[in-house]
Amino acid sequence: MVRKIVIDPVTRIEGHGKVVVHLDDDNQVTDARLHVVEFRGYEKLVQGHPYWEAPVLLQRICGICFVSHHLAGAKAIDAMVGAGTSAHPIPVAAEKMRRLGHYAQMLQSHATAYFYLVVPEMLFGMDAAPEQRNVLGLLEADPALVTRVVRLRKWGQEILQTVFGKRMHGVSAVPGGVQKGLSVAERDRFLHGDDTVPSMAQVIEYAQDGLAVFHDFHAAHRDEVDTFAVVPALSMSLVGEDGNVDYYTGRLRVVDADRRVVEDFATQDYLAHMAEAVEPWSYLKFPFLRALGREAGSVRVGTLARLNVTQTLSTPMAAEAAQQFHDYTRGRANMMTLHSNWARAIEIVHAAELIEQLLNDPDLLSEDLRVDPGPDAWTGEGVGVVEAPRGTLLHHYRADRDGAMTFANLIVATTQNNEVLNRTVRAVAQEQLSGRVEITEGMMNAIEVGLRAYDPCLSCATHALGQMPLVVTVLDAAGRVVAERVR
Amino acid sequence: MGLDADAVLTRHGRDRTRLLDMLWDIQRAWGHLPEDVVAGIAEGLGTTANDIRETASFYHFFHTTPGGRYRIYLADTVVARMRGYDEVRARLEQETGATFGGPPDPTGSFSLLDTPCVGLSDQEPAMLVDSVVFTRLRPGKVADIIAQLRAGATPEEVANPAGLPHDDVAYVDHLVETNVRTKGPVFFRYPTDYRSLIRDCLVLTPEQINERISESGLRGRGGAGFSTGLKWQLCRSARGERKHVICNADEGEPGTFKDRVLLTRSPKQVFAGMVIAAYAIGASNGIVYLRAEYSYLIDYLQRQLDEMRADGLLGPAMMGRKGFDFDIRLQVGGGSYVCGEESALIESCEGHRGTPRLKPPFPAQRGFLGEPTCIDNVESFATIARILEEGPEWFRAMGTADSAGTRLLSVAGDCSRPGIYEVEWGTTLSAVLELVGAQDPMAVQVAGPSGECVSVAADGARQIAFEDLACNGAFTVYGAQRDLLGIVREHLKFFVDESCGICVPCRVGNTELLRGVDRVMAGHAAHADLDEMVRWSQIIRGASRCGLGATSPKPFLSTLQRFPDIYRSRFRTPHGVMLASYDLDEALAGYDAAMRELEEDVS
Amino acid sequence: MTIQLTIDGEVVTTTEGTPLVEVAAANGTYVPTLCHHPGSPCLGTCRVCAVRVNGAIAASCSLGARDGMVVEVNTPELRDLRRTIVEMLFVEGVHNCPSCEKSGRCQLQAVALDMRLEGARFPYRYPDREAEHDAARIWLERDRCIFCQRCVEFVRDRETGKKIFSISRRGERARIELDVELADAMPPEQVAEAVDLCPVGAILAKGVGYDVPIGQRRYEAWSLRNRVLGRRPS
Amino acid sequence: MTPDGAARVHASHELPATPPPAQTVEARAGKIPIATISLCGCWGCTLSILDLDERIIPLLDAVTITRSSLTDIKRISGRCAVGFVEGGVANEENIETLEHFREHCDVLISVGACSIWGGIPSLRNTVGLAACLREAYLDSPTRVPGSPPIIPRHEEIPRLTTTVRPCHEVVHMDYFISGCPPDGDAVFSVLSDLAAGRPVNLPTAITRFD
Repeated sequence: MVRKIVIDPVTRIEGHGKVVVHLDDDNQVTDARLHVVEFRGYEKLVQGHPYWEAPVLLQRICGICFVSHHLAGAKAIDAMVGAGTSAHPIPVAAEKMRRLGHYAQMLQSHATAYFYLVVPEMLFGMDAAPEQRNVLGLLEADPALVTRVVRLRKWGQEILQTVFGKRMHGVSAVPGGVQKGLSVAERDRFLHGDDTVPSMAQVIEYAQDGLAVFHDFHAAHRDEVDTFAVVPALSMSLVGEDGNVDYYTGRLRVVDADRRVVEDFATQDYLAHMAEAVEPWSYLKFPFLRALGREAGSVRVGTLARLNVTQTLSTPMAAEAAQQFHDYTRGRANMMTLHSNWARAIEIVHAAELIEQLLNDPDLLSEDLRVDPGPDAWTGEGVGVVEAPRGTLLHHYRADRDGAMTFANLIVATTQNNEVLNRTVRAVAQEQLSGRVEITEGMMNAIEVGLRAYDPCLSCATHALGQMPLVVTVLDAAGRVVAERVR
Repeated sequence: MGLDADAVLTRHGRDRTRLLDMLWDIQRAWGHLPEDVVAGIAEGLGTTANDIRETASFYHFFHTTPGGRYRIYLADTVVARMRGYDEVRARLEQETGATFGGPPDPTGSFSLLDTPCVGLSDQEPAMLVDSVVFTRLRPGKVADIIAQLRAGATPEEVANPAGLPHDDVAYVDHLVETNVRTKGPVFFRYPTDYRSLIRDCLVLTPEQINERISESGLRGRGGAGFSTGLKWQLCRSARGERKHVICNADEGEPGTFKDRVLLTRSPKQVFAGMVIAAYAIGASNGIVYLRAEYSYLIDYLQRQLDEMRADGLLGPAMMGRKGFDFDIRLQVGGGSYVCGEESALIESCEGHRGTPRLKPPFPAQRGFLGEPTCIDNVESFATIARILEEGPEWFRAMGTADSAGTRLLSVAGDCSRPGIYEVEWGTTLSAVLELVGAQDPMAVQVAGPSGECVSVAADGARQIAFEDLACNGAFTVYGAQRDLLGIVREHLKFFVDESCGICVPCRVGNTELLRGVDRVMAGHAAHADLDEMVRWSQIIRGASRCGLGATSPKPFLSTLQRFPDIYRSRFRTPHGVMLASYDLDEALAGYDAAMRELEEDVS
Repeated sequence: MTIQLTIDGEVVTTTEGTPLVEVAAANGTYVPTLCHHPGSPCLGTCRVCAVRVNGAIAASCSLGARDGMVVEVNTPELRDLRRTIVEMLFVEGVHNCPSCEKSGRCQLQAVALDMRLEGARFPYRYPDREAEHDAARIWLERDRCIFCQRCVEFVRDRETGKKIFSISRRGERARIELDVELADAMPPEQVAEAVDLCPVGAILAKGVGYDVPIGQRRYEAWSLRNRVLGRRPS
Repeated sequence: MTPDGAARVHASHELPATPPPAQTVEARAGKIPIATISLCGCWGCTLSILDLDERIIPLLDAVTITRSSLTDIKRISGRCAVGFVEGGVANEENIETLEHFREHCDVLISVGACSIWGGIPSLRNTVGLAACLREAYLDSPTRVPGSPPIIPRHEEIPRLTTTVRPCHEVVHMDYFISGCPPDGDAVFSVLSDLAAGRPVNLPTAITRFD
């Protein structure tokens, strides 16, 4: 009897997804897909609104990486008003304030995804009881670890509160700069800690928990980790002038399995390089590099991709960890899905170190926070790209001379990963389910584990219209989709 | 055509307060209000074009964009719907090729528009073709009218083939019927000898007149029922160099048409009442604010005024009394129910939007142009004339303790003899129903939508009187076969359309109430929803700025009280936890619609 | 003339004719308002200041104090009434606080917060209202307009006294219009005044926004209630 | 299930699963069960629960989380004391999920702007569904040149609703916590009140609309 197995919703991710796996009479997986079941229409609904409200409106796409959306939007608006050029550069302090917020988000977002959503598997195993393998179980098993994570996350959130006025969906960036800088007291609170937040030194220590957890787990389950869903794809990231990853600005670079550069282009030229396919079975589009076509030109973005693209990381502990990471694959690109979590742990440390550098940077205390290029500099169009926690995020806006938004195109990290996510679902389904007569909840959870490694933000991804349920669909032997819908 | 802004401005003395007159001149000349002419008017008046449009766009007879050569306004009223409105409407669309509310037909000949009650409930369906009225429409008659217009006849030629002069009552009688069914002591039984009356009154002191009016116990006939004598005394004692008398002939309450009949049959009785009022309060300026729907009365009424002027009964030093200068002008409205509210009417007379003012101050203290103003209804002025002819005691002897005299009723709906009846206050509902030949009556809309919908079975013994069933003159009978809930909806829609929008409870609340009734009708309401709607109604009535909001929920409230089954029978038992008001079909209909639209796009 | 009246049972003394809403504030009773602009003529449009005076509901901005008046403000019924009116405004427009530039210094928002406005009892309408953005420095976001008429009555061309903002149409279709030529002649400080005068985010200065950090915005630094009652932030 | 050739359908949460260890069951017995869900939202309100920071740890002594995006529990089983609902109703799956929550939760709370008035996603209501889909899939500048026009439409993805609606227009909601998102303090205040059996009394000072 052919079977269809549905995971609905995929849990411990952000957003709505549904996975459907089809098995034929011989218990072979015939198809497996990630269906994104939400659509919201942000490209259209922002039109007609005043351009200066766009970055604040569009950050509501996502409650996890709102800072990335806010900043991608702010950069697009900068270009629109003619700021950020050599004639009207964004003040140094403004860019650093934006970076501070961005890194703090990287820290708290990764910490949330990693510890709350991913680590339970490392501790309890993929086929542990669903009631146990989550943050509640983690708290019951290791309250000390959870307490450290809570404090780490809180420190990151408090920086966001300070920079943006709120922990989530606040405001900092305005056209040409930021509205507020950092006071000495605010800086010292995060450097030295107080009754409410840990010190910078403690944060660096907590940040290393992630690496330790990963290495322990890896050591105990090396084969399982290294062979689980090895999914080849190109890797893409924003890189600075030195060719190393820059979360805030730079060019887009794509590398192949040998970490050779296959594409390198300015962000504002993205339309010449990127296209998006549409499938009837998902609200989520499938971006790829035009020159290579969809099959060869689909890219992976996010933690694993960034480590693949970059040569090193700019802070000492992270650089050392990155070296170890690169050495593990002997310099070739890492395609092991679960190693995304290693990369994530490295980036937690990197983000903490980057914040430390900034907090010690006197520029942040400057009051020169905004440039006004004047009406003559208006261009009416801008592309803003940042590296969000989950990967490359692009906002492209146009507004008319009256200031009304006329166009927005948004390509978010999880969308970039759509093809790879589906390949991962298929790979895990094949590995775990093919040939099995009895399928258990734990085997299906393995598919979710594969997805969680990408920390998919289906909320972001479904900015286009609604929600993304994760469902595993099982097709019949003829590849026909089973008509019945399961909830 | 060819009338430019300057000519219009000159004709009206470049007086901003005459803006409605200017707009009418422009619209009659151009068919709409062209931008450049509006700009010219604005410049001439030292204001902005937006300011002119602010006034113009308030009134539904003014149009800032061109329409067909003829604009046809079909009265959409509850009574019309009982009398074949739907067939007439369909035939109009068919014959003209235009759609209601849509663009003109392809030849540019006709625009079709809805309009609320035009004061012809005893001869519906009725329509205005521009300012020319046609009544008792049937599909065949409509086809004939349109055919004639297409053939080149003007509406005026179609309606008045004999070419009767417009200032003659024969012309008015040719267009519309007056249907006076009873000739009572106050109205119609015998004509007022207005010359003698005015002469006799001017012998008295103003105080004496005020006393007589107070003694008569007269209460305003517009609906609110304020003591006329008290109002006059307030106005007389109010400080102001100049004072005004305004006659409210903006008879907009759906179902009423008595003022039209009074102005047709007894105009000078009305004007005499105004002259007496002017004398009693010391006013020099009189205005008759005539609703635009009654434009076919303009020339006739102008002639009545001219005759009075020729008689020395209007104008400077009237009847030789130095210092008593009083004249009356006609002010034609622009299509707005709320202008029947006295302060909105004054705003309109000043050339503004018909937005009710905040009270206090009341018009008697600060009215037209900020000066003391006595504003009374057509029927009130006619009554005043008769009171001063016959004496206050004579008047006081009729009616009830709190409601002296008689009341004109505009009777329409399911009865064999619709028309105008004069009844003493205190007459019972049943007595009136018998008088008018009511046919299997179930309910009566007393005082129009802003009044009460009462049950014939339960309320037959109630009296038409301020102390019981107050009535502004509208009396519409609904037979047992009528869909009362549908009628409630029509009335609520009327208030939504006619709200000026200035205050929140009325602007927003009435729409919500209408939507609530729509949900009931669609079977998307449960008992709790009605309780909510009652609460909304209380808030609208209590918090609104003027009488419109104070009364607009009454169609809902009075039927809920008297006919709860029309609501209960539509309740739906919610299935599961989903609220009755959530319309699942509607919620998902948009998806299929969007997909169809997109499929057409891509194929 | 000095007179006495009671507000929620307390006897207060005031000058005859003082708007009740101000008498209440002077005596420590907050009555929310949206259209009322102290020192300017009464508009009486929003009705949010509804109270009971001698048993009848009245807008307390539009009624002058008289001797012996019995004024009720804080009864459950009146609180519900005022809140309902605010809910009406929220469903009538699109009050998109999350991205609105005026958030934090929006009077409607402050009033609603003070009332603990939750889900509205009316279905939301989501009207599609066209923004007016032809002027060089003013953006009129009609979605957020509550039709209070402040701009219409109190913003005039400084040379000619002409209206810069006006109304068109009526009822639920009524909306604010902007005279673009006169708007472009407004000096920058008058634009700022107009933005400030607007109790919601309907009048915006183009390209200007979010200048004050969250947490320090007008009604965060000093709540509307305390401003009205004259209680300085501690 | 169609008669010929159709597959048997299994939901992953109904497949044989490892039972929870006895100490897990014991540890959570007697705690107040709560559940959370995001409908058409950004998941920010759900994450605001984490913004309770350290306070979440003692709170979890009194309450436990059943269905939630943070746990792997995909359906509420048995009665749930409190359900937090983030997001508005934008597709048929949202409707079903909301009904599931209403059926199983004693107290249902609308959390955040989207749940309370539709939030930013409801801005699509004025634009229309077709226009949004056209913009996203047909007129996109990254559409593959020469590709056939495709609008996603499939049995596995839910139909979208005509307009995005607040939750309380679909089912009865007991409480509201406004904000985009609400601060953790607001969530804590409500949750503490409910856990202690007090009437919910959310102070104005920690309420926000943005």
